[in-house]
Amino acid sequence: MALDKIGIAKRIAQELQSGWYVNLGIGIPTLVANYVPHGLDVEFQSENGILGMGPFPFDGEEDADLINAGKQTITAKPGAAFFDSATSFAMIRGKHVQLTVLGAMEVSQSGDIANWKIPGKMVKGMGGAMDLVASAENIIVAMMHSNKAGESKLLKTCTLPLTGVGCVKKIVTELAVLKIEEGKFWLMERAPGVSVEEIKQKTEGELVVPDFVPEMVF
Amino acid sequence: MALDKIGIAKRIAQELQSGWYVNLGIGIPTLVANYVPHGLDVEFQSENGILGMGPFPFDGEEDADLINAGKQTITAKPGAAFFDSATSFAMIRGKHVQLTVLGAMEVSQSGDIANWKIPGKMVKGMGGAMDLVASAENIIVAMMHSNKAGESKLLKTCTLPLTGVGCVKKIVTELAVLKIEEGKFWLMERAPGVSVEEIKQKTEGELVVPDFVPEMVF
Amino acid sequence: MNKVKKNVAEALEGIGDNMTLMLGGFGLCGIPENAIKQLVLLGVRNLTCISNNAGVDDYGLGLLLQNRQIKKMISSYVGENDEFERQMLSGELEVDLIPQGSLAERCRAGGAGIPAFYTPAGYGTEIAEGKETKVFDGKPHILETCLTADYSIVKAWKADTEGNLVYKATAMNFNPVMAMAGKITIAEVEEIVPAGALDPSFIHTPGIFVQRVFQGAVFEKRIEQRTTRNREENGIR
Amino acid sequence: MNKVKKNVAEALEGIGDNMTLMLGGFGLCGIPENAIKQLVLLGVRNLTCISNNAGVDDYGLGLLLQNRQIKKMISSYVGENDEFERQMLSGELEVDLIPQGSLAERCRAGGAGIPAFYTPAGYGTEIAEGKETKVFDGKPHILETCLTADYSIVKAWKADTEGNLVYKATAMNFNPVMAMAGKITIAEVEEIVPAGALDPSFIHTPGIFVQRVFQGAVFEKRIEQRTTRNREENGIR
Repeated sequence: MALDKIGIAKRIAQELQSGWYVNLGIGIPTLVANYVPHGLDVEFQSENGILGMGPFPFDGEEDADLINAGKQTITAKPGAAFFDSATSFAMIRGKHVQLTVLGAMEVSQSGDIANWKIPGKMVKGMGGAMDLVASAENIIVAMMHSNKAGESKLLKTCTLPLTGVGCVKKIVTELAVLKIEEGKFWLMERAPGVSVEEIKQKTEGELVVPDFVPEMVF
Repeated sequence: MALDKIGIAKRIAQELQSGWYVNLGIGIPTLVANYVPHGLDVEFQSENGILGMGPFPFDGEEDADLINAGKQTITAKPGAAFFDSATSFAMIRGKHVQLTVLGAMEVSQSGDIANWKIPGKMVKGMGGAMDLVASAENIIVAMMHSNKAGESKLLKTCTLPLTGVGCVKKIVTELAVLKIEEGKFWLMERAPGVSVEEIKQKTEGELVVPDFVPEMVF
Repeated sequence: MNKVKKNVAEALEGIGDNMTLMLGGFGLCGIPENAIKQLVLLGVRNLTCISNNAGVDDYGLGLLLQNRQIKKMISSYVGENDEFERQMLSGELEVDLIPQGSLAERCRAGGAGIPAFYTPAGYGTEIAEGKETKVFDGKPHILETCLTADYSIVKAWKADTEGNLVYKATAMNFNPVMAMAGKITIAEVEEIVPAGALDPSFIHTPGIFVQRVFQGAVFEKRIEQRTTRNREENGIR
Repeated sequence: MNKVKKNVAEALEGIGDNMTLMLGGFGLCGIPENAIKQLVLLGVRNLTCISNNAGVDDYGLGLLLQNRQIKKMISSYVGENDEFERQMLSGELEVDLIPQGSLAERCRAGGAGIPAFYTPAGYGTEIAEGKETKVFDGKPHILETCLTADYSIVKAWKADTEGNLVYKATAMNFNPVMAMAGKITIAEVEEIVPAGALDPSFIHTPGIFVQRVFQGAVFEKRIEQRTTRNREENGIR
């Protein structure tokens, strides 16, 4: 059965390593913070200016001056630090953040990503995404396998304006975990009960399928 | 009679304007802080990272963590701020400092300045001088008219490696106040009792002398 | 140097039509809300506004948009604002979208006398069109130029009379870099304290970058996404 | 993430011959004096040291110079050190002198992922030789590249266990920008406090830039120019 958003977040949380500083994008990526394996020492950076992001505040304890990049009220853990936007992107551009997780509208088999603009229809802006994808050594895209029209989001080439080129290494969808190498998607894992056939069918780009594709383990 | 170092500093202090942030170089320029006209509101920036530099500390109250760019122990005035070296030069390069006063080995009639190196003999380094002269809109050079060998320091062209080109606007020596315009030195004032002849004789570069050259007034 | 102005009207004197303004804030957090309301009152027009976001329909920069006072927005993200989207898609509003890190660094560069710098952000995208590219260490970068403003309007937590500023938590965001980049920088603050009351080792924006300070009359501090957890459940990490 | 090492020896593990080190400080103010003594003990050689100054003959980086451990110095000002001048004029020591503001900005750029930027400093001088120049707003600028280091060794006042650092007064100087630019950054501090003991709004160097922290055993904190005024005279402004 295909994963729900929480399932995607849980699977991505398995990728975390102790000692990492991690930037989580808006949407599904934000949920990853809720499923950090016990005992793992990771810190979350949010590009609006906090390192050591904690959980949401208790009801009634929201502080308008303390938000994340998704504009949600948050808390700060002991040992947190606040800083200005230039310093925040110094961390990102300077490769001090070990992992970036973000959403996408499209990903190509060469690792291009599009997630900020639909010409003539929607232009919300790229926010920090272009800086993140241009700099991060380790980028995981969290997204649904298909868009609302049922079209594959894993493409030979992106059709929308790009956010970054050749930067995505790994994708986790409701159906599968895929890596990008040698200009192809490689199917690494499938969601419990999801068939390789379904994944093949919903992946427009070139997909390499090994003989055995393990199910995700939670 | 020619001015002493204090005289030079006092004359330069007359150039200060209320509301200015001022950077004073090592040597004679540092003395300028002692002769700020009463009631004038100026703040001193030192490029190692302080704004609002106060006087030297009282005996026994020196703090090794609180120095100026001349490495002298200082104090901080109420309302002072400390900052890192990048921010300090952001202030300088970004033209937030209204006046820079510094020493020189040579100044040319086109406003070039040399003050950091004597090839084969002495290389102490430029410190912050190259940033200061490249950025300041308002630079006053405080120096003796001649070097220890008796040679003029106000030249047609500098002979030593340059610190900056076409940047010096005004010079105060023990003999005179001069401005630089149209590629020439212009004699503006002479020290009390110093003759125009003496200044002419000790200025190697092209010197424009008006009919009347007032004495400095203290 | 006393930088204190008696109210928002005095602090904003001189701002006129066709000017370029920088306005601090991220979303609705750390925006100079009193100054924005005053800009509506002043009715200045044809503004170019540099601000990471554009407020919401009825708060923050959204108020200036509703009032058609903005000719051009320079931002990184402008979602959550219907009137904005309408004006942009209809062509009434010019919009220059810039990667957030480049926006922050371009403001800092403007304040620091650095006319241009190279960044990898945006290479291979439409952001790179018409910009110089250069490869460093095998990786292509694009040349981005600095940004400055006629007036920068920032929001700080406290100021002293010398214009030294401190910010609170993530309300800092773009405010320090924009404070550096204004020909005239105006700081709207919650509290003004005497010179010497702030620890000089912990000043976020040294007073040299700030020309005017005023205390805001009312701070609504609206929250855009109120997310909380229930004390009983307490399930969220 | 606990970054605390039990002593200077553990903190400096991995530093070897031929490496590039950044060392914070301005003159003798804010230098990592315990780490420098340990580098003498370790006897690592052929170092390239990036530091604004070179210490004095018998203190700070002067100790490494006396011991011939430094192959190359990258600095802005190296006066007040006879041994330095001797080694430089004799050609034993390579020296790269850089305008102080460019040095600071090049370190920051190295830490911020900015490979190069334009500055007016040094245009028309020998510093500009071989560098790209470009005119912005009628004024020529030169392109300066970023600096990074195998290890950055900085001196802070306090650290928390997460590596967040605060500096005291002008002992801050180059330390924050060098902390950003090290592949591994080691902070020598006077005091280590628990996570949460430092106000998160007033952190100078966020812990993400710092890999190791240790408390220095002894701080001599030598003063280079002891200038004071007499309490009775009190003539100096």
